[in-house]
Amino acid sequence: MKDLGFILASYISAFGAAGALAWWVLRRGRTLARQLPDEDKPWT
Amino acid sequence: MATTAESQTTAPVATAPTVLHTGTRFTRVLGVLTIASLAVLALFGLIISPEDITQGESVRILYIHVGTVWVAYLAFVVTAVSSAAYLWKRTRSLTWDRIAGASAEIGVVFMALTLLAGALWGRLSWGTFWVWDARVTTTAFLFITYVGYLAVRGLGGSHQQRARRSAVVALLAVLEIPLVHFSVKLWRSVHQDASVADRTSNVTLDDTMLFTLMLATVAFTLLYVWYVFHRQRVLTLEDAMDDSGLDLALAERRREGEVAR
Amino acid sequence: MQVASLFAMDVHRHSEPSDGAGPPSNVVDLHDAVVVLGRFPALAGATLQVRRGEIVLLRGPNGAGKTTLLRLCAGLLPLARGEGSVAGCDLRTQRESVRSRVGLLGHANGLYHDLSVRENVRFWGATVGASRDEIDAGLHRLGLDGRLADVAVGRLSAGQKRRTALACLVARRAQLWLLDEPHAGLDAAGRDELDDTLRAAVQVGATVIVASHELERAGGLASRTIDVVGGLAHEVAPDGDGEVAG
Amino acid sequence: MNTWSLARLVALKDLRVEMRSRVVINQVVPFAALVMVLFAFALDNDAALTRTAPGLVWLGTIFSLLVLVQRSFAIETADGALDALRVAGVSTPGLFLGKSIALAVELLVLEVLLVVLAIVLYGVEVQGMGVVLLVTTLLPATTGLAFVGTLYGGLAAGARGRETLLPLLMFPVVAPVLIGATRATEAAFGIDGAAIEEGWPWVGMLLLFAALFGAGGTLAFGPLIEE
Repeated sequence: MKDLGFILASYISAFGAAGALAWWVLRRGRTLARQLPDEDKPWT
Repeated sequence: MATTAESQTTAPVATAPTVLHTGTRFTRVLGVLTIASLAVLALFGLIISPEDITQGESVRILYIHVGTVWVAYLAFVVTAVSSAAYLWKRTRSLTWDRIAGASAEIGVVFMALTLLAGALWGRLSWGTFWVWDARVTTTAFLFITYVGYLAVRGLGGSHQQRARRSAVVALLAVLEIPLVHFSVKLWRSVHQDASVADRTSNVTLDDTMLFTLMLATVAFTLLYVWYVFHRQRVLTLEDAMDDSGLDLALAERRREGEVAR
Repeated sequence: MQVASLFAMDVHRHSEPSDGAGPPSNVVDLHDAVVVLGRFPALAGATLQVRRGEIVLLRGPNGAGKTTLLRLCAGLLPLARGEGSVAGCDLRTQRESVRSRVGLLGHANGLYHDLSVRENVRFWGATVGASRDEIDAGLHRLGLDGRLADVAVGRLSAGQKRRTALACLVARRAQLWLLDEPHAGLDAAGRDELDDTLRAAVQVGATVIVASHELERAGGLASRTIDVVGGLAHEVAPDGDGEVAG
Repeated sequence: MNTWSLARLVALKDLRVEMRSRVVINQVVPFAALVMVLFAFALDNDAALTRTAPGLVWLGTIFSLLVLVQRSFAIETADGALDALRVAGVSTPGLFLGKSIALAVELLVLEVLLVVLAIVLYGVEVQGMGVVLLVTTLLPATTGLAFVGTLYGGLAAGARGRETLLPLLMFPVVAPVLIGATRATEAAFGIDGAAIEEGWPWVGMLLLFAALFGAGGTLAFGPLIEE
């Protein structure tokens, strides 16, 4: 495929950033949820 | 204060927590849908969809570019609307502030991706990474403005102070961005004729390409909604953590006061 | 009394004696007031009542919360928890109205160092609409109407700066005076002038809260003493032993 | 005390402080002149300098704006005067307008100097209607810059890392002024044969900018400086 480097760069950056963001927010949520009582979690 | 910082990590929990994450059935379904649609997007974007007659393979970058830019602008509209909702007394709630913050965060990330994908595509299509077009320039300014917005959110103070200050800054950005767009547009229209918008419209999309474009928009929007839900809950927890740190610090401070008598 | 006439043009329209007769009107009324600075609860549930016309001394070690208590009463800091009102205005909802009724002398003097003493007092007097006579009276009260009046504040000694800040406060004609270590840096004459100024202010219906380390100085002036420790306020009984009030 | 008399009081106070301290004259003006000289070193081409002179004038203005805004709020925070102003219960719109007016006056002095420097150092010429256009450009551009500077300066005033936060917040917002004022000034200087008429639409845009941020700033200043 022509210009494969450019195309892959855009896909990898987008999917990578999305994955990193998702992983980070889940991890942060788990860390905090372990330390706080259920009353502080209005979504439950 | 050292005592407060310590109590952060050792916060004892009144009743043992049973919910150890920020997910609900809704966000899990949403998450699965997001992953599935992103996988299908990769498949269509990179393999199934054909190359463009005039642009060749570089059209594949456009799927990422259009999908992310749509989410980025959506995110900033949501930030502005929820900031206004916070400032309006009858709907004042820290939830609005947290939605605004969560939305701006993912908006900034997607704006960066947009600019990157746009630059790569521009290099292939026009031989240049950057064009001083009104839309491109406005997008860059939006990016910087919301980086500033996030910096203001991080200034500290009470939750209410953070919410009020950042909401005002978000609404000032609503004042600023159209002015930037208008001035750049006026500037380029005086000095140059063709804009990027005209050149972009040369792309002729067949059905598969159109489908891929729609898919990208949907997939990234799902991701956006999923993220805002989770992040909003994490921000709620972060605020609660601050407050529980306060309870401990208060008890400690009171003890200090009672002992001294 | 010439000094009292300075305040007679004041906002205090009530003329009943300040020592207890009439309905008990609390100028300051705090219940379990919590104030958070960053994440530190500088006030951890202070309860305090101050009646009109009192001179109340706050004493306590550094970091006990005296300054925060004064800044809360000035409407500068938000209440994190608890309730409070100052001069009849709710500290939760009417902080703006509180401010125009109080005068605060904090650690900082709030002066512009490039301007002269007279210009500073005029500026601060003007922000609350004081007349030129009232401003000149404030300068005179603190002995600043002589040669010093035209000297830039930046070239004054610490005590002279403090005096200038007090003159600004006099010109502001507040109902409630909040003074944070007002004696610091003042010479003997300045302290006498300060004490006279406070007594005169109280005589015409103002209320004064002073935070001070210099107990023998301020104690003679005060009608009541409050211990501030660990973000709490405790009444000190007249005999000097601790007694519960909050 | 009503909004306008307070604005007048604050503006006169700020200007008096500047006259006494001479920080603008002794430090900001030499800084701006230095920037103009450095531009000449960087471009190293007389024709390019003449061509870009309008942009350099406004860049110099915006850099100086940053310094002036920091100075404007340093005099309020140095000895707790901002707290004292809040305790005095002054109207925040009045405070905003007063500080903006003082800032605008200082900026205007600086801009005139920068234009003179551009004429002397960069060899630009301005005459006839060009002078009229230049003056009508300076006024709304300066007003707009002063509003934005005061607004974000107030927000950054007590904050940690204010030196870096202020340009991050302020520079994107003043970009339209940089574009508009530069184009109008190009017309006034007749750069590349630009006609005077080309400048007037930009003056309109600058007026719009000043009006929007004047109104927005008057409303927003209070909540921004409040704790």
